[in-house]
Amino acid sequence: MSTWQLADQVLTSRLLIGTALYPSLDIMQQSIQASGAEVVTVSLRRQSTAGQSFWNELKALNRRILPNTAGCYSAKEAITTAQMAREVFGTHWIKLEVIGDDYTLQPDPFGLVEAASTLIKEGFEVFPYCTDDLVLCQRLVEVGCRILMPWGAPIGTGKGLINPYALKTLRARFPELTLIVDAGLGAPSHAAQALELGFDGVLLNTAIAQAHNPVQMATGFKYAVQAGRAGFEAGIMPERDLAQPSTPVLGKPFWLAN
Amino acid sequence: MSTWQLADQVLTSRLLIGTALYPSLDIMQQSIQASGAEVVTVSLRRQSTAGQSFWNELKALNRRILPNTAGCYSAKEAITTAQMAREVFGTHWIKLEVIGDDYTLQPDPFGLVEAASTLIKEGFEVFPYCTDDLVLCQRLVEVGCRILMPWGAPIGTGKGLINPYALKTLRARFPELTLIVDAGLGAPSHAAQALELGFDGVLLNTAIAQAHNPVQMATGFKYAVQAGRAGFEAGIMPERDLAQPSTPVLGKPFWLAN
Amino acid sequence: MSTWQLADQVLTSRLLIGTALYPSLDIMQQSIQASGAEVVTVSLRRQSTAGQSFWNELKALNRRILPNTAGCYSAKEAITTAQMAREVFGTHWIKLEVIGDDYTLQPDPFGLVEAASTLIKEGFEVFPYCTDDLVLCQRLVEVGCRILMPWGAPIGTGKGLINPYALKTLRARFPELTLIVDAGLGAPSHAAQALELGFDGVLLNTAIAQAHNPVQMATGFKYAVQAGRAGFEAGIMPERDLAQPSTPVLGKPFWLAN
Amino acid sequence: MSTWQLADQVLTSRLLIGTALYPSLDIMQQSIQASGAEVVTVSLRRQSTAGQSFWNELKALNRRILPNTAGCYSAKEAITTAQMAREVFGTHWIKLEVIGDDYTLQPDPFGLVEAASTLIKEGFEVFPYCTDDLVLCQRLVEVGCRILMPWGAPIGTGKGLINPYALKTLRARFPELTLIVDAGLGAPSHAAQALELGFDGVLLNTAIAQAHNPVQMATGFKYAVQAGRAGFEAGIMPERDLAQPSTPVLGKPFWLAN
Amino acid sequence: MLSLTLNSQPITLSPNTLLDQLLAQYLENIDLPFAVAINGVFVPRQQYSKIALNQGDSIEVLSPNVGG
Amino acid sequence: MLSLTLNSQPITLSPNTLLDQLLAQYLENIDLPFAVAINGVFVPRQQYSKIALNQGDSIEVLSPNVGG
Amino acid sequence: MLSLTLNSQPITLSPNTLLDQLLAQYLENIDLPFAVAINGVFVPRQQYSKIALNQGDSIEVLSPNVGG
Amino acid sequence: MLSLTLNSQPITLSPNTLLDQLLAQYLENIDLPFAVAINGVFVPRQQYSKIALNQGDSIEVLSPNVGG
Repeated sequence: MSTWQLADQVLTSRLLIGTALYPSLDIMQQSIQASGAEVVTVSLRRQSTAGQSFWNELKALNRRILPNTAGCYSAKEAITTAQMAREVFGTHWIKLEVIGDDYTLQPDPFGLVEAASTLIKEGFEVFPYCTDDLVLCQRLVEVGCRILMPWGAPIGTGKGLINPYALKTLRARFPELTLIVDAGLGAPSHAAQALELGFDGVLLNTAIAQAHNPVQMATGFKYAVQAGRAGFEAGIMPERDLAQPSTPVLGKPFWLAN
Repeated sequence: MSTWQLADQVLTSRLLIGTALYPSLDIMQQSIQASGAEVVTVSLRRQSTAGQSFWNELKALNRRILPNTAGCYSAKEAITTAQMAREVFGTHWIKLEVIGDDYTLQPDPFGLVEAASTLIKEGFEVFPYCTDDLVLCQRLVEVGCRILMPWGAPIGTGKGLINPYALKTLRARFPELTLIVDAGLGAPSHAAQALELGFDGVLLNTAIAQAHNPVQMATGFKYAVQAGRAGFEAGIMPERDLAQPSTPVLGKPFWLAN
Repeated sequence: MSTWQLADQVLTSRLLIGTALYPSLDIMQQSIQASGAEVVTVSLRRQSTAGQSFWNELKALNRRILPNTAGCYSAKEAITTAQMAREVFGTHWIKLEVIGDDYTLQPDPFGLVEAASTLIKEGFEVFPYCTDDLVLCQRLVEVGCRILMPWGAPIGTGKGLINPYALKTLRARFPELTLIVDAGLGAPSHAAQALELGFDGVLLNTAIAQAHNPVQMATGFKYAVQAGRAGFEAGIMPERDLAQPSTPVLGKPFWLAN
Repeated sequence: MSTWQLADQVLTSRLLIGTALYPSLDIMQQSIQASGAEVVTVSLRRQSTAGQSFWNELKALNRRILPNTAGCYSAKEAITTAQMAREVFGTHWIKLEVIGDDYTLQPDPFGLVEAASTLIKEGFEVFPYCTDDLVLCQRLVEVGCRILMPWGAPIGTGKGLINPYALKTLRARFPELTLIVDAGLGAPSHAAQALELGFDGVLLNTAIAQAHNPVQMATGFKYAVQAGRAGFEAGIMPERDLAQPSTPVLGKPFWLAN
Repeated sequence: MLSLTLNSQPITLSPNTLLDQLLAQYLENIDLPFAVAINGVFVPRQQYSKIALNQGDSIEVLSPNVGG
Repeated sequence: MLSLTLNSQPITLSPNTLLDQLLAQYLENIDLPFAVAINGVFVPRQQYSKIALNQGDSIEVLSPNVGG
Repeated sequence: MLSLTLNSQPITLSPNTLLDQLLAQYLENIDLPFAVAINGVFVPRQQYSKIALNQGDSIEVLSPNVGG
Repeated sequence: MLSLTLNSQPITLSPNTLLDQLLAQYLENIDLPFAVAINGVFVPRQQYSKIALNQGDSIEVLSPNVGG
């Protein structure tokens, strides 16, 4: 399997996976193993017994860690959270979430650009969780983002890619950037579709963690990103409006000849 | 990887693959290998040099053979072709195609039922290439079909599943039958989607053979059916209309508390 | 407003409307008036008090009557019902329904062709409620149908056009036939879309009768068919992938010049 | 027909129409008449012979004028253009366009909020041409917008509503605001759909002006907004997954009884 | 006596009753148009006076009703 | 002599030629499995030696080929 | 003499020319409403007689046109 | 005595308590990495011994947790 470059890392898997919402830490651990993901997202919260067990599991998993700023509603909050995460996890990677709305949990374009600008100046590698808005993405690139993570659909809805047109536009306009679909995926086929559009990877959590069988679903998504990437690289046939036979018409017996 | 039952065979791969339209026999052979498919479709035509080379390759591949009746426009033609195929290939399996229209190459519901009825009485295991019409499928089942192969879209169009509602209805109404989506798939995500709907497998040709890189595309579809099947078995999350956070809200710092 | 030809009648409205499921006969009467429909569908049932009142209303409405064979599950039943309807209503028009499945209420292609063939020989003008299957439609035409009424979606689901590709194919392949979308429409925009595809009319019942306000919804559908037909005749712009300014770029002030 | 309130005006038609791209001024004039629109959009450009004729036609049409800031790429440009428009047209209404990208012609969320904020302080009634981004829309409301005009699709593409989910969210979250879909509509059914979602109106230009027959297409859109609004007010039936008969099952003859 | 059904209701008739006799008797208060089928076969109006009913006949008399 | 066609090619045969004689002659260099139909009707292998060809027969000999 | 532009066309004016003088001269045949911006800044009508033009000024005079 | 909050819990400290003293006391049983913010501002680890806490300070001590 070929490798790809995510920021300063060379990776094999194009699946990034969250650590929340699993029925148990044991199932989380098995799911992450099954997914093949080399990058896992985590958060910062006040200490708790659960946090202690999680930390032990996480160390044992030995994956690249991508801390998030989940729950932040302003640039200032997100910046503080990012700074704390850098110290705790020893990584300058940050999944930057600045939420603009309680119900859709959608990114706030304004706070996001402000926070990204500051964090990049402070040396962070910012993975902005953003909408599929082209102009927002341009601003993020202007302040230094090399990675963009537009949503497929609102977090946790499992709707898949609600606006493929916008995502195609992003891929066409930012051929050099690393583009990852983050949030909203529900089924392996959604992940495959994202990769087929030329996205470099997908990040998801709920669809695996809340499946009836998370470990098996993790396997499904592992294959899905391989399927979609292979499809993208191999060159998907253009859609046609008219049917075309696959079996040859030459050499047909006389009764098929007319 | 788990196995499944297709007629009298136990298989591992849920991908069935065609042998036509490849740039070369060598690429055909590599693509079939890469696809992991254990069943390949073939046709009967008048002898030709190309046919000789193909036959040699086919024997070497050592896959289960599913002959088709491609190009037949009537039950009578299809029945004769099926009888010849049984003798040539030494198999009672037949992919039954009775084409009803030159432009869409769509199955003829009327000729199909007639031919299926006759062939089943003659001991064939009929794999009918059919539309997604529920009543047609009921008729096919009534005359003895244990396998149905509804189209995803017209042959060679690459449109994917143009009527998922109809396919879902078929799966719901025929829980015990073997259902395979045949024709019209263009991208690995289409195959994954078919499997996620609970279909037992997919059969395709053009999407692989006419890709820029058929061998790699074959790999893509191999993963796609694994992805989709794992998703189906693992239980895909229901789609939600409202966003739901994955990262916990409990234990958030005070600045995220409101 | 221009007129069109439906069988032997010249009509103005392209909306055909059902008479069932209204909250009251009074609302039925007002809805039909508001809809502008000139053709209404009716059924045959055993006598009842409700039937008596309905008959009085129907006579007063003075619309062209299209009796149906709703509820028939075989060609024989449908033929008998059609013959009775011809005598009762004094019309050779018959909306031919041969249902093939209890759950989807979808047309039975096999029974439909059989019944249509017989009825046309007996002098009926057959309006077959059919699926969007091209080969079925060809058979109906071969036995003499001059009008086809493919479903948009299963009766009463309100899903709109679930397979526009199939409907477009029918329009392209039968340029001379009268094509009416029957069943499954839920919103005025669905009716407009059907007309925009070049369909000659739509027939619906549930979407109006079961609206919160049936009379107003009837008005909505009246406008919808006018909207869609005007769009079709006026020539809908082709969809483009790239944005194009409407306001001219020539004569822009210097600050807009770059 | 009922009336509605747009800013300080009471209107009858829910269609707002552009004045560009028509084959001739004469056809523009007839199209606007046919559309029933009471509000027309115009621009400011350097004087030209064409401008003189247009101005004469426009005065004769006697419609409410909504000047735009088309072509502006910054808040500053848009503000100057708006100020000039107010003086020229004698209206404080302004369709605020701040374009963020040359290819998609999509609104720039950042410049838009900045310009809207300034213009509202200067007494303008701002009609912002915006994306369907909820957080952007919240910001526009915070700076004083009482009207929002999210796009359906990029200008001139004719794709219709590419993200109905986002538009539904806007309607649900801003029940009191005036919401108008601006740009991207291609067919009357698109306009009907927007109104059915509860949008207060639609603004369009290309779909009418570039139709084969603009005058007839204008009629189509006139009916489409009436159709969609009636549908919205009348209460569209919920979509169902299972078919439901419209014709009664009670009183069926014995041969339909099973 | 003959046993038969009219719209699924059991009725008894004397032998040799004609269809129009039955209809006259059973439909006297009905002001609706109707059509008749016997044993699932349509019987045109002109034949009412020529058809004698038989033991076990299943008679349907149908009239206009709402429909979609 | 008989005139008939083999895979749409006109051929002539002496009367009373059996199918297996024709096949032996025409397919001698072919190493492919095949099946035969005469006038659109399948002829099982076991009957090759029993079937005499007739004037105007249309013979198809088909072998494996690529297919979708 | 001053060099400036009017709607991107170079023009020359004597020093101390006021905006309304320029407009009177250049727009005499125009029967269209218009508005003016200098160097990208809107100039209200009431100020035309008070504004002296400067070297390098970029003057825009805009009028109604079609728009979407 | 000073009143302040640690992870939203009210605590009291003697004046001039340094941050590292507080942390030593409150986190003695914790084997998790953590980071600290005071009044919403991140405090790097190297400054723990230099920072004196003030009346009303709101101290957050955060550690790894699950996240999406």
